[in-house]
Amino acid sequence: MTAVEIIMFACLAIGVVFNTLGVIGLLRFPDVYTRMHATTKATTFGSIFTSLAVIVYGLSMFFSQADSQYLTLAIHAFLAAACLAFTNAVSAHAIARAAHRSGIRPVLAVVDRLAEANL
Amino acid sequence: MIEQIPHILVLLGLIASAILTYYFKDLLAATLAAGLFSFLISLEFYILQAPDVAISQAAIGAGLTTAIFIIAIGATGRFEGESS
Amino acid sequence: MIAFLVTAGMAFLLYLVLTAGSGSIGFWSFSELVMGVLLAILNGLIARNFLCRSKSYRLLDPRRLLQLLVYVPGPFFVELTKANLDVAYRVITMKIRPGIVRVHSGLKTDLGIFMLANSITLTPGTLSVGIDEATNDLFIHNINVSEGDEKRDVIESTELFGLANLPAWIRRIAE
Amino acid sequence: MSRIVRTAADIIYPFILIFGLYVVAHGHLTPGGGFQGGAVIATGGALVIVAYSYAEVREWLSKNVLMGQEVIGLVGFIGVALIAFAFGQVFFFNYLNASGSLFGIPVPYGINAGELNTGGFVPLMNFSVGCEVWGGLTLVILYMLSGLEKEGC
Amino acid sequence: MIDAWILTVICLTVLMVLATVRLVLGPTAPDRAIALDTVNTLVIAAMVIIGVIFKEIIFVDVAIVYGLLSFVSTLYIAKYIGGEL
Amino acid sequence: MKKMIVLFTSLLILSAFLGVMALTFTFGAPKMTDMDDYFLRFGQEQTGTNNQCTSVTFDFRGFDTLGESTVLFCAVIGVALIFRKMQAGEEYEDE
Amino acid sequence: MLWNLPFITVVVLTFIGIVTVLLKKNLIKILLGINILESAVNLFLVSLGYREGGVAPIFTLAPSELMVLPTPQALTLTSIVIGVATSALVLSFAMVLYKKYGTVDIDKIRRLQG
Repeated sequence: MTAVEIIMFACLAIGVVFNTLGVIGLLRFPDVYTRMHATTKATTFGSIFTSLAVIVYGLSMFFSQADSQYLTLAIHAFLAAACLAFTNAVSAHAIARAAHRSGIRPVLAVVDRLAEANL
Repeated sequence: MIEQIPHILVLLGLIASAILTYYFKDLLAATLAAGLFSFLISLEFYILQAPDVAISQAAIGAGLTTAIFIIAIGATGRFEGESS
Repeated sequence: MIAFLVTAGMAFLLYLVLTAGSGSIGFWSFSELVMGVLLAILNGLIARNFLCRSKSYRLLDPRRLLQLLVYVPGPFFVELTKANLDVAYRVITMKIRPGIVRVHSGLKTDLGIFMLANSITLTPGTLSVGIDEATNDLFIHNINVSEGDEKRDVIESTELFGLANLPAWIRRIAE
Repeated sequence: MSRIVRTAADIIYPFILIFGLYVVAHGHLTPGGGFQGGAVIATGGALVIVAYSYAEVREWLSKNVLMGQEVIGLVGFIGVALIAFAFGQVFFFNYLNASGSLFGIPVPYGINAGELNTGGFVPLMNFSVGCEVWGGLTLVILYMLSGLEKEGC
Repeated sequence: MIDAWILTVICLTVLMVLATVRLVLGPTAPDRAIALDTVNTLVIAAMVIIGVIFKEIIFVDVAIVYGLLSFVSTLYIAKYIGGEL
Repeated sequence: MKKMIVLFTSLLILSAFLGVMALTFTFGAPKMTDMDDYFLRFGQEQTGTNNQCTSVTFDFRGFDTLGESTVLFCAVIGVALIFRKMQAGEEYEDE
Repeated sequence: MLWNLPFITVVVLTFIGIVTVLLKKNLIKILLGINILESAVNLFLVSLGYREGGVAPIFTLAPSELMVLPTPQALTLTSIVIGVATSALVLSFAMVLYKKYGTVDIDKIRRLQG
């Protein structure tokens, strides 16, 4: 086990753990908004880390073998992770807004300013 | 053997999502299940070494199929057996 | 004209990133560069009214770009990590006290609002639910409203972040 | 949709466009081609349509231009195939391959890194089919939205 | 060496199946939509890793297509749920 | 009810037929591969493409693609005609 | 290996698709069934062309020379795009029918007609 492999496996482990937490939160939380907290943050973070493992793999192979295809692998994995982080936030906002417009109120809420604002 | 486990799980997920598409009375939920079906079948094509087909299914199934079904549901009605 | 140049330039940069590692001029081959220029011109002709809809070219300032490049892996990533530890804690213990609060942002441009909303969505315990189009205030679903906050009408956006002052960064970048 | 979604659609549309063009242009080297790239770009158009309302989009995306794109794509596809007669060959013969001119560099046999300037008339066909699919699928979404009862959606 | 990658993919597919449970149960439509969104994210992560397992560099393009386009369907669903379509 | 029973029986017979047919194929070992092996061996030098799917789509089986793009064109024209009539306010009455 | 599981999946999916087309009354649900049927056929073609240990038929930096069959993939590829266009056509017909009859239930449409 070299240092690079340890970093890669650590990234994979972190990614799997946070993805698992996200899915458990999706199953356990009581209403839409809290479920969205779990899925948006945790699965985005986990997928960024699994992609990071691939990036580390590609870069280490690129520097050890000087083969430019591994550079392509690293860059494309980075682009996939970046698109993921960008679009997940937007779609979470869209679904939250739509859920609130369709009349679903947060369970256990102590305050709901958006319903008072009457937009 | 261990490499086949994701393949088997994806195939089972395909069957499950097809049954869900049949089962839901709410057409919006049925469309969502069809979207899940499309994602899983794209992953299956990817595993079967057909990246061309996977890209095609990704581009079509991720956006356009769901979009046209949602538009048609918006024009007609959300529940099965509903009429105006 | 500026819009066309900006869009074509960004498209060309993205094309270069996508095709890195194809040849010998730097990382690129000659035909890739020619094709990249052609496709970037086509892209600029089609999409110039989309990318530059607001007609503000603040991000062309290199200092702002540099700050953007520091912001994403720096303070933003730190807050993202903290958010995930927070979510892990809430998933395991189920201690939640949710509520939707109004947050005063003080930002004016579309890009600033967009960046703040996305940062809020990905950072601790908060999720942007709605936006007041007139005053640019955001409505935030907070998973753990702290004591006393439910009485207040408006919360300042800097109070949401613990470690780094993200709204100040966004104001420096986008305003 | 809200202002955040509109800004996001504005920012991401050029990237979808250039990525779709990349998929079309590299159809003979990497997974992709005319059908896939055209579908990607058409989905980008669907993104713009969903972020704004139909009344706004109708002025940016002209139906006549899209229909013209579709016709040009189909005619270009048949035309590129028909030029083979001018070389004294059969229909769909790849006359540009290994000719040294446009897209005409001969390919080494076996596994290689790939060079964009190869493929004969396949890239031209990719571009025309991509044009057709782009126009056609965007047109489908636009027309189906116009069939909705409610205005201002 | 390769086993860690395969193990990760197996975990991700199991998580997909678990997220499908929320798609079945979900009392309201937004619940089902976020379940679909979760499956999306997991599919992208799995695709990137399977690309490494197969040693095929060019396969990762499919994951980028997913990352760029998967939220279009989510936006359509959100627009319909929000009553704007 | 009788109709349903007939329908289900025929469907069961159909699926049993399909199942037997599927079990006679072996997954992972295709039998007739002459044409595809030819494409794999000579496609690269005859069409100049590295991606053999594209070479089959646009060169070897170009006529299929021609027909399919015509079908696409016709479908889009059909959608356009339907909604143009709808927008023009024509009523869909019986003759 | 894998005990022909992809083919069995194809059979099950075909069964579900045909049942959806035959038993459901709603036009949009029938179209979802047709989509499933179409995907089943695509999956059947692609898995017919799969070769044990083969790689995708793309020579750009492929890891080995043994490749899966390209022709089924090339035919499947176009059929997906055609499928979405024809689905759009039938959905537009459904929208027109709803405008005229006020329902997309095929039994009610038949009754209203005759």
